[in-house]
Amino acid sequence: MSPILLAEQVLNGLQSGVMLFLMAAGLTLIFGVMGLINLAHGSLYMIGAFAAAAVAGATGSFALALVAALAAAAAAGALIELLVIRRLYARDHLDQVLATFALILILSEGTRWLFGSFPLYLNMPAGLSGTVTLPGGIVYPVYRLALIAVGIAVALGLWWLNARTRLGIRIRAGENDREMIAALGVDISKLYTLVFAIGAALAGLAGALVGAIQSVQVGMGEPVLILAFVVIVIGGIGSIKGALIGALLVGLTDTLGGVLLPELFKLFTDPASAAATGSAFASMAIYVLMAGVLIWRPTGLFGART
Amino acid sequence: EVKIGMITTLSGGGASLGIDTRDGFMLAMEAAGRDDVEVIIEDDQRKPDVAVQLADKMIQSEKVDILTGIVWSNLAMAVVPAATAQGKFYLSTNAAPAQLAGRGCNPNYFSVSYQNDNLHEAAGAYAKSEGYTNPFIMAPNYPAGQDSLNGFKRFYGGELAGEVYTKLGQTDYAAEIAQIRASGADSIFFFLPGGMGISFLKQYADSGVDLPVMGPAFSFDQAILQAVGEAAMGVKNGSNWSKDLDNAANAAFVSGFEETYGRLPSLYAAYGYDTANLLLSALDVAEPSDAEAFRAALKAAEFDSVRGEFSFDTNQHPIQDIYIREVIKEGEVYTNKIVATAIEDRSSAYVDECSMN
Amino acid sequence: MSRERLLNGALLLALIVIPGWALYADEPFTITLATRAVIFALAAVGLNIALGLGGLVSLGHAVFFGIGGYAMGILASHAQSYTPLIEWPFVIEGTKSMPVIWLVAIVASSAAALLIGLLSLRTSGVYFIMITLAFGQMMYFFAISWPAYGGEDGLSIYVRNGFPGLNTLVPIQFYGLCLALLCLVLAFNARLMRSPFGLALDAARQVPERVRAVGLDPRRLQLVALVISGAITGLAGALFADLNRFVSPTMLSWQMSGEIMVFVIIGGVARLFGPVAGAGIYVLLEHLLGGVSEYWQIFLGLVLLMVVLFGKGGVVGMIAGRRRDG
Amino acid sequence: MSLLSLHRLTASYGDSQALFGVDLEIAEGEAVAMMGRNGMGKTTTVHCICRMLPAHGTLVFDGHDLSRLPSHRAARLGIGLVPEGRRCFRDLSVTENLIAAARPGHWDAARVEALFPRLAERRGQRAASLSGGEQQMLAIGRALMTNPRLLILDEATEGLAPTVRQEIWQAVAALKAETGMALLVIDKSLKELRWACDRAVILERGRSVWSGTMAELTPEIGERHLGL
Amino acid sequence: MADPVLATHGLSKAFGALQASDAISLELRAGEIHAVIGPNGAGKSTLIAQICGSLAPDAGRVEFLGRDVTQESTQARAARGLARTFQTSALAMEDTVLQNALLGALGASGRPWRFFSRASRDAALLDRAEAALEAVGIADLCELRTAELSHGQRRQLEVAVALTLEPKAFVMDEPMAGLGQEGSKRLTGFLDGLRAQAPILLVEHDMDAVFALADRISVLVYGKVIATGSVAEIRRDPLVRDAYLGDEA
Ligand SMILES: Nc1ncnc2c1ncn2[C@@H]1O[C@H](COP(=O)(O)OP(=O)(O)OP(=O)(O)O)[C@@H](O)[C@H]1O
Ligand SMILES: Nc1ncnc2c1ncn2[C@@H]1O[C@H](COP(=O)(O)OP(=O)(O)OP(=O)(O)O)[C@@H](O)[C@H]1O
Ligand SMILES: [Mg+2]
Ligand SMILES: [Mg+2]
Repeated sequence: MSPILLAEQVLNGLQSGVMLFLMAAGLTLIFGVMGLINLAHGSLYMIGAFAAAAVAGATGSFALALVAALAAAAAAGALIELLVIRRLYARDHLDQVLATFALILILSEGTRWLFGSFPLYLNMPAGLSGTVTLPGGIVYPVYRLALIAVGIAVALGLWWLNARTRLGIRIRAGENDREMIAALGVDISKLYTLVFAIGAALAGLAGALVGAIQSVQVGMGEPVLILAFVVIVIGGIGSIKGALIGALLVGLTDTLGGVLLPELFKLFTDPASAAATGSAFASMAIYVLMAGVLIWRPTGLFGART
Repeated sequence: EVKIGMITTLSGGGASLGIDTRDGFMLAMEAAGRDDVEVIIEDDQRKPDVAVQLADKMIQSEKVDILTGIVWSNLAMAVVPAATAQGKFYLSTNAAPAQLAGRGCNPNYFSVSYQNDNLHEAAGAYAKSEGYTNPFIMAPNYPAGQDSLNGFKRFYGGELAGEVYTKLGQTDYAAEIAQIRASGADSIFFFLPGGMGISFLKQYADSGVDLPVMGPAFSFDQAILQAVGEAAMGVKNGSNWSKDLDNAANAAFVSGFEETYGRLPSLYAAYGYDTANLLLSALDVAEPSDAEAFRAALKAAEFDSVRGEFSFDTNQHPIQDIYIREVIKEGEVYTNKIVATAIEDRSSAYVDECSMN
Repeated sequence: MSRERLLNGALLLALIVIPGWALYADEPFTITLATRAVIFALAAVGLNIALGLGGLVSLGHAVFFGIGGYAMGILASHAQSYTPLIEWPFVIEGTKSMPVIWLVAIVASSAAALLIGLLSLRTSGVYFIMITLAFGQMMYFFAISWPAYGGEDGLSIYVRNGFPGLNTLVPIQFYGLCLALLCLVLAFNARLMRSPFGLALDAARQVPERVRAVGLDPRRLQLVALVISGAITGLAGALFADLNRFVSPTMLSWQMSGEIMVFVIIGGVARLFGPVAGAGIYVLLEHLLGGVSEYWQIFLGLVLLMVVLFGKGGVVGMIAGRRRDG
Repeated sequence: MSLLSLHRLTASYGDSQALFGVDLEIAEGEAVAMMGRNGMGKTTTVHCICRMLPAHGTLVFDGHDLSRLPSHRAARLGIGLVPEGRRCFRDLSVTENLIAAARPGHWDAARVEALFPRLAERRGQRAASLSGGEQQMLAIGRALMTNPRLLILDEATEGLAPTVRQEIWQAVAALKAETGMALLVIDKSLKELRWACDRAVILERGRSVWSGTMAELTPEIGERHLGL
Repeated sequence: MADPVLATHGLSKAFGALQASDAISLELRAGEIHAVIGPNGAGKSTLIAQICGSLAPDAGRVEFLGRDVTQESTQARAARGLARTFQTSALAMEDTVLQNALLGALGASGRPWRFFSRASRDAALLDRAEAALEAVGIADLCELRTAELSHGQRRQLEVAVALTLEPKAFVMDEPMAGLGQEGSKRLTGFLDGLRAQAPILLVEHDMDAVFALADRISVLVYGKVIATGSVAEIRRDPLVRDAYLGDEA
C-alpha cells in the first residue's frame, strides 16, 4: 500500500469519525448530560432524514430540507419528552430502556406507514457535490469536507453549552439531584424538555446531512444508535471532548481495520480468504476497541472517576 | 380447497421486498379468481426464528399444503428443510441458497426465481465479453456475499484488481472507494443489497472515480433506483427479468401491476407473479394431496412465465436466459432496459451435487 | 397468602392448563407457541438473576443464548453427518441426545459468562451495559462471517434431538420437558433469592462499599451470579434451537439481548415469576397483534409503553404490588 | 403578618403518615428553631415547606398559598434550603454548584467565597471529593445564592469542626441582622440554637407539641420533649 | 506494653498538590478509644479510607494485629476483624433494617456461598443481627425498609452493622453526626462500654462525646498529626484551641 493511499485512508478514518460524532452529538447531550438512555435516538435521526427527503422532494431546496429536518426532529423530541420521557427521569435505566425501545417500534412503523416501505431519495446540493484536490494529491469530496466542518462546529457548540452556560450547569446539576435543583428554584422540567429537543434536533440534522450520502430508509437509525453509544462510552459519559475523541478513534479503527486487516491476512493465505477473514475481524474491531478501553479505563477515556 | 401459506417480510427495514413479492403473487391469484385456493400471508419480520414459528403455525394449525414467499436466504435455510421434511411443498419466490440447489435439494422444493449465484454469474460473463481485464469486486462478508463473488469469478475467470469484503450493514464506503481509485481497476462489480447499495452508489458518484459499474439486479431494482437517482445511470446489471422483456405474459403483468398498485413492478413482484402462475398451472392438473402427481405437474412448468422460456432442471431450479440491463431514465422515473443476453439457458453450478439426477 | 403468590400460582396453572386444552382441542400450534414462551421465560429467568438480583444490566445475554443454541446446532449437525467434532488430540463425536447437549450448553455458556464477567465487572452502570453489548456484537459478527457452521445462514437440524423415554417430536412432550426445566430453575431461583448468597448479592447491587466493609467481595458475588445467569440462559438457548430445529446468528444479535431484557422488564425485575409473565405476554402479543395490521408493531410499542408508564414494577408489580422481602 | 405560616399540616410517605398536625409561624426577620428527637418529623416538615412532599393543611408563604405550587416556584418566592445530608451536586465543581443556584440579588459567588474562604481554595474541585465540612459550607453557600427571604438550615452544622461551627453561627447571626432574612433552623446543639434563635417549636411524633421563646424553654420542657 | 491492635506508620497520600495525609503515624491499643479530631478537610476520612483499604497510600504502612495489611483489599481487612462505619451512611436502602444487620453477620461468618438455605432462618446469623440492633436501640424497627428510616435512625443502623462483625477493632467516622442530643448521649454511653470488646478509632466533631470518651486524642491539621495526648492535654494545647476547638475547649 502506497503512503499516499495510507494517508488518504487515515483521512477517511478521521472524516468518518467526525461524521460519527455528528451522529452521536445529540445522544451525547441526552445520554451524557441528562443521563437518559434514549434508544429512540436513532428514530429521531431517521425522522430528520425523512423530513429532509420529503421537503427536498417537494421544494428542491436542500437548505429548506435541513430546516425541516431540524424542526421535525425537535418537535418530535419535545413531544416525546412531554408525553413519555418526563415520567422516566426518576426511574431506573431499565424503564428508560423499555420505554424508548417501545418508541422505536412506534416511530419506525409510524414512519413506514406515512412514507411507505421504499427508500427515499435525498441528494446533496449541487453546490457541494464534486471533489477538490487536497495538498499531497488526495482527491476528496467537497461534501465530506463540509460534514467535517459541521461536526467540529457542533462539537464546539456543545462544549460551550455544557461547560460554559448556566443552562448546561443546571442540566448537569439536575442529573445529580433533580429534587434539589428544583428546590433551589430552577424549573428543571422545562430545561429538560428544551435539552431533549436540542438533542433531537441534532439527531435530525445528522440524519439529513448523512442521509444525503447514505440510504434514507426505515431502520436506518438502529446501526447508528449502537455506533453512537460505542462512541460515547469510549469517550466517557458526559464528556463532549471524550465523545469527539471516541468518535475519531472509532472512525480510525473501523476504516483502517477494514483496510489493513485483509492486507495482513494476505501475508498468510490467498487473497479471497484473506479478504473474508480480514473483514470478519475488521467488523469486530470497534467492539474490541470498546471492550479494551473499558477494561483499561472502566469509565471511558474522559469519564468521571469515582 | 387448497391452502397456501406465504411467509414474507412485511415490516421493518426489508419490508419493500416482501411487499412486492406478495403483491406480485396476489396479482396472479386474483386474476385467476379461483375460490378454492386460499392464501394465508404472515410477516416474518426478517427474523429466522419468527419465520420458523410461522411455518409451524401454518403447517400445524392452518394445515397448509404449500409454503412460499421467503425473501432472505438465511430465513429460507431455517424454514425449508424442516417444511419439506414434513412433506410440504415449498416454492421459492426469491431466496435460493447453494445448499438447497446441491446436496440439500429436495423433491418438494422448487425455486421459481433462480439459483442465488445466477445474476452474479451473468455480470461475470458480461465482464468477460466486454473485455474487462482488471475488475475490482466487492460484497458484504456473509454467505450470500461470498457466493456472489464466487459466482462472478466463475464466469469471468480473469485477473482481478482487488477483491474486498465489506461489513454487513456498512454505510460509509470512502475507504473502499479510495482503494478502488488506487487499484488501477478498469471496472467495478459489486453486490450490496438494500441500503448498502444506495449508500455506495451515492458516494461513488460523488467521488470523481469514473469506471464502468456492474452488479446483480438487486441493487438496481425498481424500488431502489428511485432512491439512488442520477447516481445509478448507466450501470449494467445482471437479471433474469426486466419490464421490457418482450413477451405477452410480461406485458400483461407489467400493465396489470401498474394498474392495480400504481407503481412499476420489481423483480420480486415478477417472481411472485410467476410462482403463483406456476402453482395455478399445477393445481389445474393435480391436488397437492397427491404429492407425486402434483410434483410432476410443477416440474412440467406448463405456465406462461414473464421471463419467456422457462423450465426446471433436475434439481428443480430454473433453466433460463440471463440478461444484462442498463439503468435509464424514462421521463421522471429511473428504470432498466435490456442491453444484452449474458448467458443463455443457464441452470446452476450445483446441479450435479443434487441426488435427484 | 400474598397476592404475588396467588399470581404465581395462577401463572403456573396457566402453563399447565392452556397446553392441556390445546392438546384436547387439537391445536398443536398453541402448544408450540407455549413452548416458545416457556423457553423465552427460561432465558429471562436466567437474565433476571444477573439483572434483578445482581443489578448487572447485561445487554449481552444473547451471547449465552446463542452459545447454547450453537452447542446444540454443532453437536447435532456433526451427529447428523457422522463427522466427528474434533479428531485430535482425541475424537469427539457429535450427539443427538438432549441431556448431553444441555450439559455442553451449560458448561460452554458458563465458561463464556466467567470470561465476560471477569473482564466486564471492572465496569459498572451504563459502562457495564455497553461492554456486555460489545462482547455480544463481537460474537455476532464472528458468527456471521465464520463459514464453518453456516455463517449468517445458520445451521439446520432436520429432526429434533432425542430425550430418553420421550418422543420429542410430539409437541406436548417437548413442551413438558421445557416446562419441567423451567419449574426446576424457578425453584432454584426462589431458594437463591432468600439464601445468604442472595442477600449478599442484593446488597452488592445496592452498596458495594458496605459489602466490602463486612468482609465480602462484591465483584466475586456478582461474577458467580453472572455465571449462574449465563448457564441458565445457555440452557434456554439449546432448547430454543431445538424448538426451531435451527440455529443462526440472530440468536446472538443485540436485538435478541434486548428482547430477553424486555421480557424481564415487562414482567417485573427481580420478581420470581416476572420473566414468566413477561415472556408469556410478549409471545401472546406478537401472535395476536401480528394478524391485526401490517403496522402491528405500532400497537406492540403502545402496549409496552403503557406497561412502563403506568405499571411500576412490570406486570407482576402492577398486580401484586411492591416487593416485600423476607 | 407572618412570613411563613403552617397550620395543622399533615403529610405521608406512601401509606405511612409522618406528620399529624404541625403548626408553625415565622415572622419576617425572625429566627425559629425546630427541635425534636430523631425521627419526629423535622425534615418531613421542611420537605413539605419546600414542596418536595405533598401535604395537607394550611401552608402559606408571604401571602401565597404554597400547597399548589411546584417546588421551583416555592423556591423562587424566596425559600432557600440547606438540606439534610448536604446533597451537593457531586459531579459539578464548587463554582458550578454555586452558579447552578444563582438568582439575582446581593449574594453572588464572590460574597459566598468571602464568607467561606475554604470554598475559594477548592473552587475547581468536584463536590464529591470535598471533605464533609467543605460540602456543608458549599450547601449553605448554594442556598444563599438563591437570595432567600427565608433560609432553612436542616442540620447545617452536622459534621463541622467546632471553630467552623462557631463561624457559621456568627455568619448566620450577621446575615439575619444585616439582611433581615428569616431563619428556620434544625440543629442538635441546644446551646447554639439558644444563641442564634428567637423562638422554638418542638415536634414529637409528627405533631408540634410546644412553642415559645427561647427563654421559655426550660430544662423541664427539654427533658420532657427532647430527652435532655 | 502490648503491641497495638492497629497502627499506621508514615501514611502519606496526596491529591494533586494537596497533601491530604502527611506521614501519619498512629496507634490504637487494646481497650482504648483513640479519637482523631481536626478541622474539616484535615484528612480524617482520607486516613480512614487508607486504614480500611479503600484508598491506597502513596507511602507508609498499615499494621493490623501485628501484620502488615497495606497491600490487602478492604474485604480482606474486614475479614480479619476491622469494622468501619461510614461518614455518609452506606446501607442497602431497599432492604429491611434486619437484612442490613444480617448482611453484617453473614460477612462475619465468611460463608456467603450458600445458595439453598434461607438467610432469615439461620439462627446463628439472626442472633448476631438482633443482638446488634438491640444494642443500638433500634430492634423495634427491624421490619422497616431502610429507606423509611429518618437520618438519625440510619446512623444508628450504621453502627449496628459494624457491631455484627464482632470485630477486633472499630474505625468510626463521625458516628454521632445526625444524632440528636438524646441519641448522642445514648451512643456515648454505648461506645463507652464497647471499648472493652474492641478498641475504637473514633473520628468525631462532637466534642462533648470526644471529651467524655477518649483515652487519647490525636489532632490532625492539613494532613499532619500536630498533637497526641490525653483529653486534658489536648484541651490545654493552644495550637489545638486555635486550629480547631475555639471556645469549645
Ligand atoms: N422516605 C420515607 N419513607 C417512609 N417513611 C419515612 C421516610 N422518611 C422519613 N420517614 C419516617 O418519617 C418519620 C419522620 O422522619 P424525619 O426525617 O422527618 O425525622 P427527623 O425529625 O428529621 O429526624 P432526624 O433528626 O433523625 O433527621 C420517621 O419516623 C421516619 O421513619
Ligand atoms: N478524591 C479526591 N480528590 C481531590 N481531593 C480530595 C479527594 N478526596 C479528598 N480530597 C481532599 O482532601 C482533603 C481531606 O479530605 P477528608 O475527607 O479526609 O477530610 P476530613 O478530615 O474527613 O474532613 P471532614 O471533617 O470535613 O469530614 C479535603 O480538602 C478534600 O477536599
Ligand atoms: Mg432530619
Ligand atoms: Mg470526613
